[in-house]
Amino acid sequence: MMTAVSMRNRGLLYGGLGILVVIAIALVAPSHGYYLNIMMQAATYAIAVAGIVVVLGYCGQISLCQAAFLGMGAYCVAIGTVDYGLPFFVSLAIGVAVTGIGGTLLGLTTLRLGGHYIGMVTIGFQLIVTMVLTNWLGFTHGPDGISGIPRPSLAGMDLSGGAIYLGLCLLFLGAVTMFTVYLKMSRLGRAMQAVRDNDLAASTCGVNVFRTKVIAFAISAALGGLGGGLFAGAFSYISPDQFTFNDSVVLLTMALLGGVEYAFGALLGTILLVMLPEWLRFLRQAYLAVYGAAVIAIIVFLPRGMWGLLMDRYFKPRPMKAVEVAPLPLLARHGVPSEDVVLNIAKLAKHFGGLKAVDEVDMMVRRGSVHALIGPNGSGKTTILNVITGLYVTTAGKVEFLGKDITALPPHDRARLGMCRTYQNIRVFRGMTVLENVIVGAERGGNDVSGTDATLERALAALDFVGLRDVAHLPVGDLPYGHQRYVEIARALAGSPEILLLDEPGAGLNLTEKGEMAELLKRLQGHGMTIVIIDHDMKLIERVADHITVLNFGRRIADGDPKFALSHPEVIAAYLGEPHRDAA
Amino acid sequence: MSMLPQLLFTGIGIGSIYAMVSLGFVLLIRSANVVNFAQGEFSMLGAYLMLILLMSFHVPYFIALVVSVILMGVFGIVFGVITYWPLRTRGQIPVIISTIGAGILLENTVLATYGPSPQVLPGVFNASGVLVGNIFMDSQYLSIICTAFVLLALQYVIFEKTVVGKKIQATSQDRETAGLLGIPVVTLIFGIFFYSAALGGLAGILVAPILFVSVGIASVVALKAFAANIIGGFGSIPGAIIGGLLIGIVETLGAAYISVPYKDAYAFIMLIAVLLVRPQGLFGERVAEKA
Amino acid sequence: MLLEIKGLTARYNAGDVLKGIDLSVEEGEIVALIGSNGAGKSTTLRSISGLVANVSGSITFGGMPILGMKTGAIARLGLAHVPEGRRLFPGLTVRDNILLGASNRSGVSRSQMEREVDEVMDLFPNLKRLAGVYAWTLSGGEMQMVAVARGMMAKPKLLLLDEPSLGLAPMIVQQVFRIITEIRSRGATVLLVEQNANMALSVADRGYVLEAGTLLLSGKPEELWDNDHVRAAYLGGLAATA
Amino acid sequence: METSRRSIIGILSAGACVGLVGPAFAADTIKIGMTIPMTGPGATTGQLQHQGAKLAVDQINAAGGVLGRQIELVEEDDQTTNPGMVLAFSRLVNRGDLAVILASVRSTQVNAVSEDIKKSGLPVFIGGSDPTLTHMGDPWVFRCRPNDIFSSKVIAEFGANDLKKKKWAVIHGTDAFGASGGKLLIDQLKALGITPVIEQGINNGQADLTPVVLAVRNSGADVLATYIAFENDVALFARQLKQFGVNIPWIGSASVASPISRNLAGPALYGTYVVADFDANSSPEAKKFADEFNTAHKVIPDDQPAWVYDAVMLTVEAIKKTGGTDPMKLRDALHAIKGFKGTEGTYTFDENGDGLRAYNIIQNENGNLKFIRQITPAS
Repeated sequence: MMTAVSMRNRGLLYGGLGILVVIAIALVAPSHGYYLNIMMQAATYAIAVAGIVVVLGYCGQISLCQAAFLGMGAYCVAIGTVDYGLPFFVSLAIGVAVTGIGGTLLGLTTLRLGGHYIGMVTIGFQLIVTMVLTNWLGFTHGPDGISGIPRPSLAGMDLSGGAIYLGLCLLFLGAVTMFTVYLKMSRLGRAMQAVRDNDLAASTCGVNVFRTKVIAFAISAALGGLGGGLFAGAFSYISPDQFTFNDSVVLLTMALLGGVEYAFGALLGTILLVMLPEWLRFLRQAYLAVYGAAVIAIIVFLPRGMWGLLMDRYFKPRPMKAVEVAPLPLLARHGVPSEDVVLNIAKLAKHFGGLKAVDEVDMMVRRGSVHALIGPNGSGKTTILNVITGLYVTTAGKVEFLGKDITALPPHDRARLGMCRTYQNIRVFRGMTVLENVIVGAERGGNDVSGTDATLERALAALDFVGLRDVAHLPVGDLPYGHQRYVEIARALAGSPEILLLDEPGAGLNLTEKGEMAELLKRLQGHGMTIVIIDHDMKLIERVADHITVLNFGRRIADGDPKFALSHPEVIAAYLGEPHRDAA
Repeated sequence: MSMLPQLLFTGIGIGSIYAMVSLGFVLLIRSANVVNFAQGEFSMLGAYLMLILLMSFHVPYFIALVVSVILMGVFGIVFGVITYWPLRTRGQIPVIISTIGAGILLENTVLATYGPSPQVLPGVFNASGVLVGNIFMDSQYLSIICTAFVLLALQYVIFEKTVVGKKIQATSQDRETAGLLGIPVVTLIFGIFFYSAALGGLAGILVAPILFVSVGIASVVALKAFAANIIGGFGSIPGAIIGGLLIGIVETLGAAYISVPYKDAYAFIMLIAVLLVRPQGLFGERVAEKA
Repeated sequence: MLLEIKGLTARYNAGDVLKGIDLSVEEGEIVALIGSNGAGKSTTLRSISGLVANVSGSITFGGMPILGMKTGAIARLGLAHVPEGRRLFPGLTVRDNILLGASNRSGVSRSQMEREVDEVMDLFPNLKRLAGVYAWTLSGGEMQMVAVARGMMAKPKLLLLDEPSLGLAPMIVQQVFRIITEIRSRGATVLLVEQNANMALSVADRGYVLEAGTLLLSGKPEELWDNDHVRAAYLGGLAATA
Repeated sequence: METSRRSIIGILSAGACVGLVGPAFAADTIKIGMTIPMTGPGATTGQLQHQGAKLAVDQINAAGGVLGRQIELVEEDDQTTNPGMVLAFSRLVNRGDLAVILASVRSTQVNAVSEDIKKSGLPVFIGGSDPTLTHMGDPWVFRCRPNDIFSSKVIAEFGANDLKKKKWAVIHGTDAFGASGGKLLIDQLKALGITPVIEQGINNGQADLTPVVLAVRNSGADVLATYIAFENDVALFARQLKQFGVNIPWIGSASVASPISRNLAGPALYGTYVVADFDANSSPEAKKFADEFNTAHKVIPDDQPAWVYDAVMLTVEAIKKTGGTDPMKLRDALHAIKGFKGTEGTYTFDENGDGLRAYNIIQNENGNLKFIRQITPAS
């Protein structure tokens, strides 16, 4: 597809440029001395900073222990080469593996906790690593550090010369940067960004939130290890005081300065922050103070970092070229309403402390039908939807989907079975474009399409279906409210759902928009889509519903075809309250 | 002769310092949602202010104490205006980074101005301490413990008994609604910046006779105090105090009975253990299930 | 005219939520603002209270322009807002929650405040009994009563009530509305936002219907009630068949 | 937009010019490079080193310079960190106009630049006392302080032979200096047939050392030996020892006698013995330097300004001998120096570049340092 191709072309262009830069730098780099040291420091740090881009920029998890992983990688190389006589690249691989595994374990144990807790645990981990490096004399050589770390040779080629080794570091850096750029455009990268922007919505789009976070953590740690391993070779001497909490802060600042969402931002930030103290040397004692002030200024005045500023200025999103795509295949395979029960909930209950938000509700959704769930505000409609999609743990009762008991499944596994939903308070992925939002939906595990081009095509078809193709390239936050609802619906549709759950799709829409929404629902109904819909607009409900379940105070008070349900006396009482017309 | 009582005394003394600094942390988290990584620098600045007043201006001890604590409070407001106010709508991480930047700025400004040599700051009492039974009670530890407990009691009275305290609690629990009720939210938040810096400064002044006045004070107390906060329960006032005392005691006993070099690790091992077993901390507020 | 709103436009990042609203409340009136979810009812109240950053138009309260003023300052002019979802302070007791309602008034002594708290609590059945318990332990109805009581402590010239019936059992809803009429009888002015149109119109002197950020209709409750559009929008065929 | 881009580039390149090119000086001075910690935990010693070097340079210049040329100091901040050291050192080397470089007293920092020293082609003076620093086969390294093999020997011999103590408590920092010093001391004690009753490492910057003090007290040791680098740790330890009534003789490494420690700890350090490579009363040269330094900076100097002072003077001596600043010739001239009387002692560089071996035993007598005697251990 056009976009994929153009993305790839741009990537290749960047890559080619990068390699040219590497060669150019390696050619002009001095064989030793100040400039070489500066460049090596920048190159190896930048690899570790790319890890922060992945974990914080893409996945939104704060990590304050990148220097610990840098250190672990460096010590693996140092101990491997110096004490065990292993070849450099073997030691480097061990370093990457150790940090990758370390990151995974740290992630597995802590990532279920909330934001600032992760920050705190990572600080703790950082301090413990520093302490172990300092005190485990027998293994790490203690505070003396390890000197005489050799640089590698490969296939008989000596890579230990300053410029050649710098070239090697830059090649790694180039590869890491390319990897980071591509990661952002990959399925995994989109999943990470979805988790960052809205983890609930991500989970109901089929993203395994926890696993995605752990992977991001592991990648980040491994990149820290890679940077550290190369750092050890670059300076041939390492000691524990190079990998302290302060260094973690510096690495984090590098990422934020450059622009934590961008691989190139990380690069830019690293170069600047390696250079900044050097440029400020003329201030002598005061330069670290100025550095601190600069950090504040950067955060206040450059919220998206330097690269973000450049992007905002010079890279306006361009409309995509029109491409013909096949119309969205909407369940033509199943066709007409049938007696098959798609979703069956039995004696479902959800209590919050003493509050019975949902109380012994039964509901049966048949294939191809539009099933409305209505009731006054606070009657438990959204809670039921949350229980069905797995966001809330069931207190009692059972949820069956396609004949399978899914009561105990997490949200992403339910999505995998073909359950897609929208939210009352719109949950789109704000940091991503309209198209990327919908692609996340199309990438639902268990969808009948896979592969970059097919998912892209499916996403475009879904956008065609809701009429938002023209704005596919825009950041989703730039769209008006009503259109964001359509983005959510397109995201759900792109996942080819077996059942579509819509929570107040008409809320906040004006009359015209409501009419359009009704049209859209009608079209979906015509395609045989199974839909559960919550809405307050009775006109909308009357136009589309085949079956209505009415709730009040968490209990089902009526269930049946629209006519029956809406004329039920309890329903009228619930909706109109006791008539007080005499009082008025 | 058992070392235990002596170690407990020392542990409580050190723990009281962590608790005081931690209290400043907690209040900022609760009122403004600011995780202040420069809290340790408040202590350092307080100690330097005290030193300058005592040594350069020859101000009597207690007047110098009051003046430096008040100056620290004013500094806290300036700090809030610079590091928090422009970023207040941008979430937690940017504020964290800006307070880290402020910490670097403060530490190195002091270093560039007053030089690196540690200085001696006299304590509250002239005597070095008293022997009770076979426990030697360092006079400075005694004054720290007393101050910490007086502050604790005072804070309890202010927070639980006065209307202002209730307003502060309300602000921390729901800032928007507090504003709706006409509670001067912004004033209160900056009031907390004032108090939290003053508290940090006071902790610095009290700890400086033990640790000496140097820029290094900041890092000694800050991270432990932060850990205390998490162990006690993020944003919980009793949690900050109990967490601080716990860390002080555990690391002192740990150093005595397990290993001295790993002393600094105990707080963080405890921290990770608490987070794994009881993520909301010992006194953490009930985590509501309903999102 | 106590409250006068002209051409009020409010926008969140997603776009306009209010598109030029004109609305007024006279002293001693209960005015109901009804409309479906997402129509902009709460946003209207939040704009009046200064909680929405991006607003234009004009709002005057007691003749004084208040658009752009700080939330706290508006509250101190005598405007109390009981927000949607009650928004009690969960870690404070019922008594303290109510007490803090007086935060907008200056120069009231502590003992005077405590006396007033007792008086206000007397208006509500059973509230005295709950004085010492933490707010988060209350049921929805109890919370709503505490929220209204807290609003009354402000001695407001105008009380903004956002969805007081939300999630309450019919019995409780009626109790809440009885209290609203009671408040009116004590001379307070109320701007009431409700989805429960029938209930709201039953206590109101006038009503406005808001739809997707624009005012559709306004008038006396009977007029609105008899308007086919309102009936259709809220009840679909329901009212017709009832 | 175009202007702003250009201005950004302008600012960046201006910054690059200021930072990278550095101020230009007249070419006829002889330049001595020096890395010192201006920031970070080592900034205390950095200041003293700066003052020591400055004093030497001022004296030489006041006396008309050397070979008719003035001497100029070029200082770079090593931030008390290893990466900072690496950059500071390479900045100095990159200038290409230096005669010699005075590097760090911190052994770990010297380690960090050991490869760069080899490649620099300049004589590099170091103050780090870790013995291995001069044993890496690098002919460019010159140490202006006796290394810790000698200091640990002196401590062990003085304690065991002069004080006649057998139950030793050895307390050392966990940093590079403390750890290696502690290890060497234990080896030296072993050679004398003594096993310490307690050996304990402590981290820098502790808020409290009660557990260590109690452990020393409970161990029944009758003599205490310490290798602790930082003055505030020394002072805190001293004070807590006194508080808990631990009054056994204490023989410490140099920082125990430093003015800062004595200022911080006051009476708590009275009576302590220190092995110091520098003492004002150890020689006339030392006395003269101490007086001059005190006049200039109102501080009684310790080894930190002294070794730097010596390094400058040794450089001048070598320049005088070779009649120029050719690094290779300077290096050979330095290796040839025999019996040069400096403030730290009498320099005779061996093949490793170690110039000194003698240590002074001094005692803190009511806050003043009393010179006891100089011990030159047999190797």
